[in-house]
Amino acid sequence: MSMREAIARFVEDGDSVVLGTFMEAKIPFSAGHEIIRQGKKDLTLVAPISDMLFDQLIGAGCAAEVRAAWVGNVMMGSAYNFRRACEQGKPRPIRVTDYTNFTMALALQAGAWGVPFLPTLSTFGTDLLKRNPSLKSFACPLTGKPLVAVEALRPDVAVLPVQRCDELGNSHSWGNWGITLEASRASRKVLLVTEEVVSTEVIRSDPNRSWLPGFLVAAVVHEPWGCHPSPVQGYYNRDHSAYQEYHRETKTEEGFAAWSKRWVHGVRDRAEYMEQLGADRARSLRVRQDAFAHPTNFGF
Amino acid sequence: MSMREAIARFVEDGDSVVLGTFMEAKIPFSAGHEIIRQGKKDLTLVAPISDMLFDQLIGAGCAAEVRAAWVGNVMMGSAYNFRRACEQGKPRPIRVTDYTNFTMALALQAGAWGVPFLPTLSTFGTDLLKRNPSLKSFACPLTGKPLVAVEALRPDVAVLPVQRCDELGNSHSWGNWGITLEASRASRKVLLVTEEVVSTEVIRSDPNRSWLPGFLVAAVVHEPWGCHPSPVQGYYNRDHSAYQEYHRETKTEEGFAAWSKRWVHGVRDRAEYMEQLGADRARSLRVRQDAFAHPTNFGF
Amino acid sequence: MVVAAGREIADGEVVFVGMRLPLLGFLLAKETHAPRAVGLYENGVIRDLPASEFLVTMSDPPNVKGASVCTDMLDVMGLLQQGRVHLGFLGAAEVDRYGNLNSTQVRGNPGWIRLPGSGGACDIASLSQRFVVIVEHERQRLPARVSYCTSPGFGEGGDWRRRTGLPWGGPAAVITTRAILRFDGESGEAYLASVHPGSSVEEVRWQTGWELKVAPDVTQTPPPNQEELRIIRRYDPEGFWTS
Amino acid sequence: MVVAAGREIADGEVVFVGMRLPLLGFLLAKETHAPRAVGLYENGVIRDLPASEFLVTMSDPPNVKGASVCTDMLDVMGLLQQGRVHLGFLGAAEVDRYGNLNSTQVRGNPGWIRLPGSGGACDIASLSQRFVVIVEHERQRLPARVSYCTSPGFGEGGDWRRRTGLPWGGPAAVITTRAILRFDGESGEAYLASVHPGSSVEEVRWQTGWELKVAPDVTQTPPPNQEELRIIRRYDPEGFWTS
Repeated sequence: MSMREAIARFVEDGDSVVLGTFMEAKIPFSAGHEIIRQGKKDLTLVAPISDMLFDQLIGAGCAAEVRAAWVGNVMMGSAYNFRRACEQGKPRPIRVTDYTNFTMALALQAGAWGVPFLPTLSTFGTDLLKRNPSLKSFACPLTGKPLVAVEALRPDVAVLPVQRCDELGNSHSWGNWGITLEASRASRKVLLVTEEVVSTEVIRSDPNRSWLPGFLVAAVVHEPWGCHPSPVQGYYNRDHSAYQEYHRETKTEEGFAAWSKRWVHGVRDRAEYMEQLGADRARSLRVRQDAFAHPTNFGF
Repeated sequence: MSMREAIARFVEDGDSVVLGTFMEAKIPFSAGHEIIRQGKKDLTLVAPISDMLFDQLIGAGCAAEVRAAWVGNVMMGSAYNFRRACEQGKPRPIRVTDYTNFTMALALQAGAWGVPFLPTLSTFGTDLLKRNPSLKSFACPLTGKPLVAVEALRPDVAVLPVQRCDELGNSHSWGNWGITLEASRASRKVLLVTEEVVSTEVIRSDPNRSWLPGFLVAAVVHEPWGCHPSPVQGYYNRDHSAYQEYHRETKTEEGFAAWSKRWVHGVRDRAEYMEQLGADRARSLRVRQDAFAHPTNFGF
Repeated sequence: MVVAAGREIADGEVVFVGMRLPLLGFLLAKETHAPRAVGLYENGVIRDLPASEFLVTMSDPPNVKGASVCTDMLDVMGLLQQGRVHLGFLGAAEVDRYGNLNSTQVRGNPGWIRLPGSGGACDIASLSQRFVVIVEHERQRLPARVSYCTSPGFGEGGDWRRRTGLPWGGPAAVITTRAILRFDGESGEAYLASVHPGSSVEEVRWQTGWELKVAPDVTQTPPPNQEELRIIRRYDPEGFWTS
Repeated sequence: MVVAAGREIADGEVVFVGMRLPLLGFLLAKETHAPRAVGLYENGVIRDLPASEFLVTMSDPPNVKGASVCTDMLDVMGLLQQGRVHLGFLGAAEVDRYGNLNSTQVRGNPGWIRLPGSGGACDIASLSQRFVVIVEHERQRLPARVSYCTSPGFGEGGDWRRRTGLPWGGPAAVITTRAILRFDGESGEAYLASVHPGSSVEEVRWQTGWELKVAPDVTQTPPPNQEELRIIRRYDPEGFWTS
């Protein structure tokens, strides 16, 4: 399925959408850009951090709410669209529900396990606990001691990049997991964005690297370079300069409009985005030295 | 470290010990047999199921309590020492605290996460909930609806078999996980029993297959065939006949004494046990056809 | 029983398979009317392809090799608790009028006989969308009330599950060596739905520990056909589970 | 600041490293006095070997390759909540008299300036055995009381953490561009422990938003030696974090 079709069919106005579950790696930028091109509205954006992708969706006016632990540009610090939306209501006001990384992960794990909450010791004494209505202190039913209940999140859609995947949605992913496992189980629909399509036999050859049963997957989008400028282990590296350029170019609304015109609205899809980026720059991000995992025998 | 030294140093009378976290695979029989030889007393045995290992420890009089979801011989059904201990107090009475597989996993996950309990919807309306004091119903602090609180378990020792491991306790494990991940984090001490010792570079070549940081490991025991008659994926298959023989031979206390004399007290260690088993039988259990995982590139 | 178990599975369903007869029923269903059914195992294995060899336990290496996913128990149990599992199969030492199961202890002479316990049975009975029980049909195994409730059926009947804290689920059928019982949607009480060839309504009622109601349209269970028998022999060539 | 951060790490400790200066401090400690220290990252990476290349983020491929373990956030946060993490490093926009941190919003002119938020900072401040703050030393960044408490220090002082529900932990030091502050064990209030070369007690007190107490034995922070500078240059060759 093309990214255009997947976003059109599976992301509706008003949905809550998880984007950026692997932390700074494997961020589904191409899915985010397609959401912007299709002008989706009133989304609730969910992730611990999304690096600069949330800032782009906020700047495009797609988001009504952000549920996150950190919104910005990891390399550069604050991001300007997020600040403009919070401080000046531009291009539209947004609600911000502040989590911590851990409480975001627990909220999704509660959703994944089908329980209304999970308990934690984190956030006591903070303004996060006071202001986020999804965090509530209560007395432990066994010890009587105080705990914080983190309310379950059940997002409508999770967009999850993987390195390789079969047509049925069975996939392999490697590198740091972040909150991907719980997000995949907690969400009503999962869109997989894969660098490569492989045979089912490849996936079945290593069931421990296969992390999500195909029956939970709504659609598979084959989208090479779908995560640029974030990295995909074994495929391409992080394009640090893209984060610096974005920071420099989006200080003003006009700057963001120009940036969007060039990288989002000015291209039809990820293939055109990569043309825009140029073959030399892509080549410079490619894996320079392979490093294969030691062989593992599943025989019997 | 030898199994003898590891059990002598790290398992004390009265400890709670997790054995058999991978369900029917990778059960640390050699560790159990060493516990019997050293005459450890008053242990609390913890696992969802242990296949027939718990029955052996109970028959040897090592256990004061069992916290489990299922105790028996998976292939054959009931196990006789467990029945004798429960029904006749022989060789000594034991307390049995009945869990379900899920509540056992949650109890250890609560221990792993450092919270006093985790909530579930399972066990409502059952006699397990009435009789196991570690399960308690309570009202959800957010919805007011009933939930069951599963009290955290923090066992003293977990004995966890792996396929390969370095000298520092960094290891690779593959196949079904059962409750291994949570048991490894919940327990105060982890003893790894490994089929093979490899270099640290092998482990670092595949950090996603590496599942337990070495700083949580108290000791590494290199013990080939340490799990026989249970299987180790990629190394040897399940010796079904051993489970049938055990079932046939341990119907009476005398029968269990004879079995123990031959397989536990009559051998000094796992090497002698394997001599007793015979090279032909071992050979018949070896992997007949290799099946290697598809290559995975961690390069950049 | 294997064939009847297989017929309970609809195509595309997610099924907690277990071992022994239900596993064979699952494999049979996959090869006939339910090719897209997916099997979950409590040890963490998720498969959509049958194992290439006979299995004694769910953790046997042939069940791991070629699995779709190898994960942990909490993960599959979490999917169960979320309501994503359509069907679970369970055995038991006792099943009662409301489909409650006992696999923990039964009355002996004297005292109690200790059984292995729940394993995952209680979780599956609590949390799957529906479950099917497989049991030998003898009077003492189908008492009016289980002597220990390991796994909840419809409890005391009616809306007991919801009142007790179980938001959905319950038994859909009891497949015995003599018959198939199903459950009344209102009262939660078991009734006789079909009788296997070679048995009779009278025999089934005599071998049941309460006044078993009989469906007005009670039928004979269709016997296995040749194709079904062939498939079963392939997966259990030595008749380990089916002889 | 990097060197001072590195000196806070004892050998064999498990450390939530973060990025930027603390990461460099961690690498420095590993190569000098704390070779057996282990680094945890919130994204799920656990490393006992430095990455072979310069890192901008903790999820950069060089941080994954050669890691000891690649796991998920809940796993490392679970170890943190269990009390297994000795030390965490944090930055902040504001740090106050009791070591409370603000990284969510600060007063602007007019209204509020929105900052990125907690990330894992609140979790690390809540749950590590001790934490160390790294901050630029300017009067408006060290107010008497943070305008928003993102990450708990000693709250209002005394036994506030235990009363509030935090069973252990708290700030051990604030490393600034001018000085090192430490905390009184009873009152939980920060005091001046050492002044960096080039600064003075008076300047530090002037640049602090409350009446900063001064240790009777206040010293000068020892400057980095040649070896330490060499190691820092190796890991941050272009001075991205340290220029």
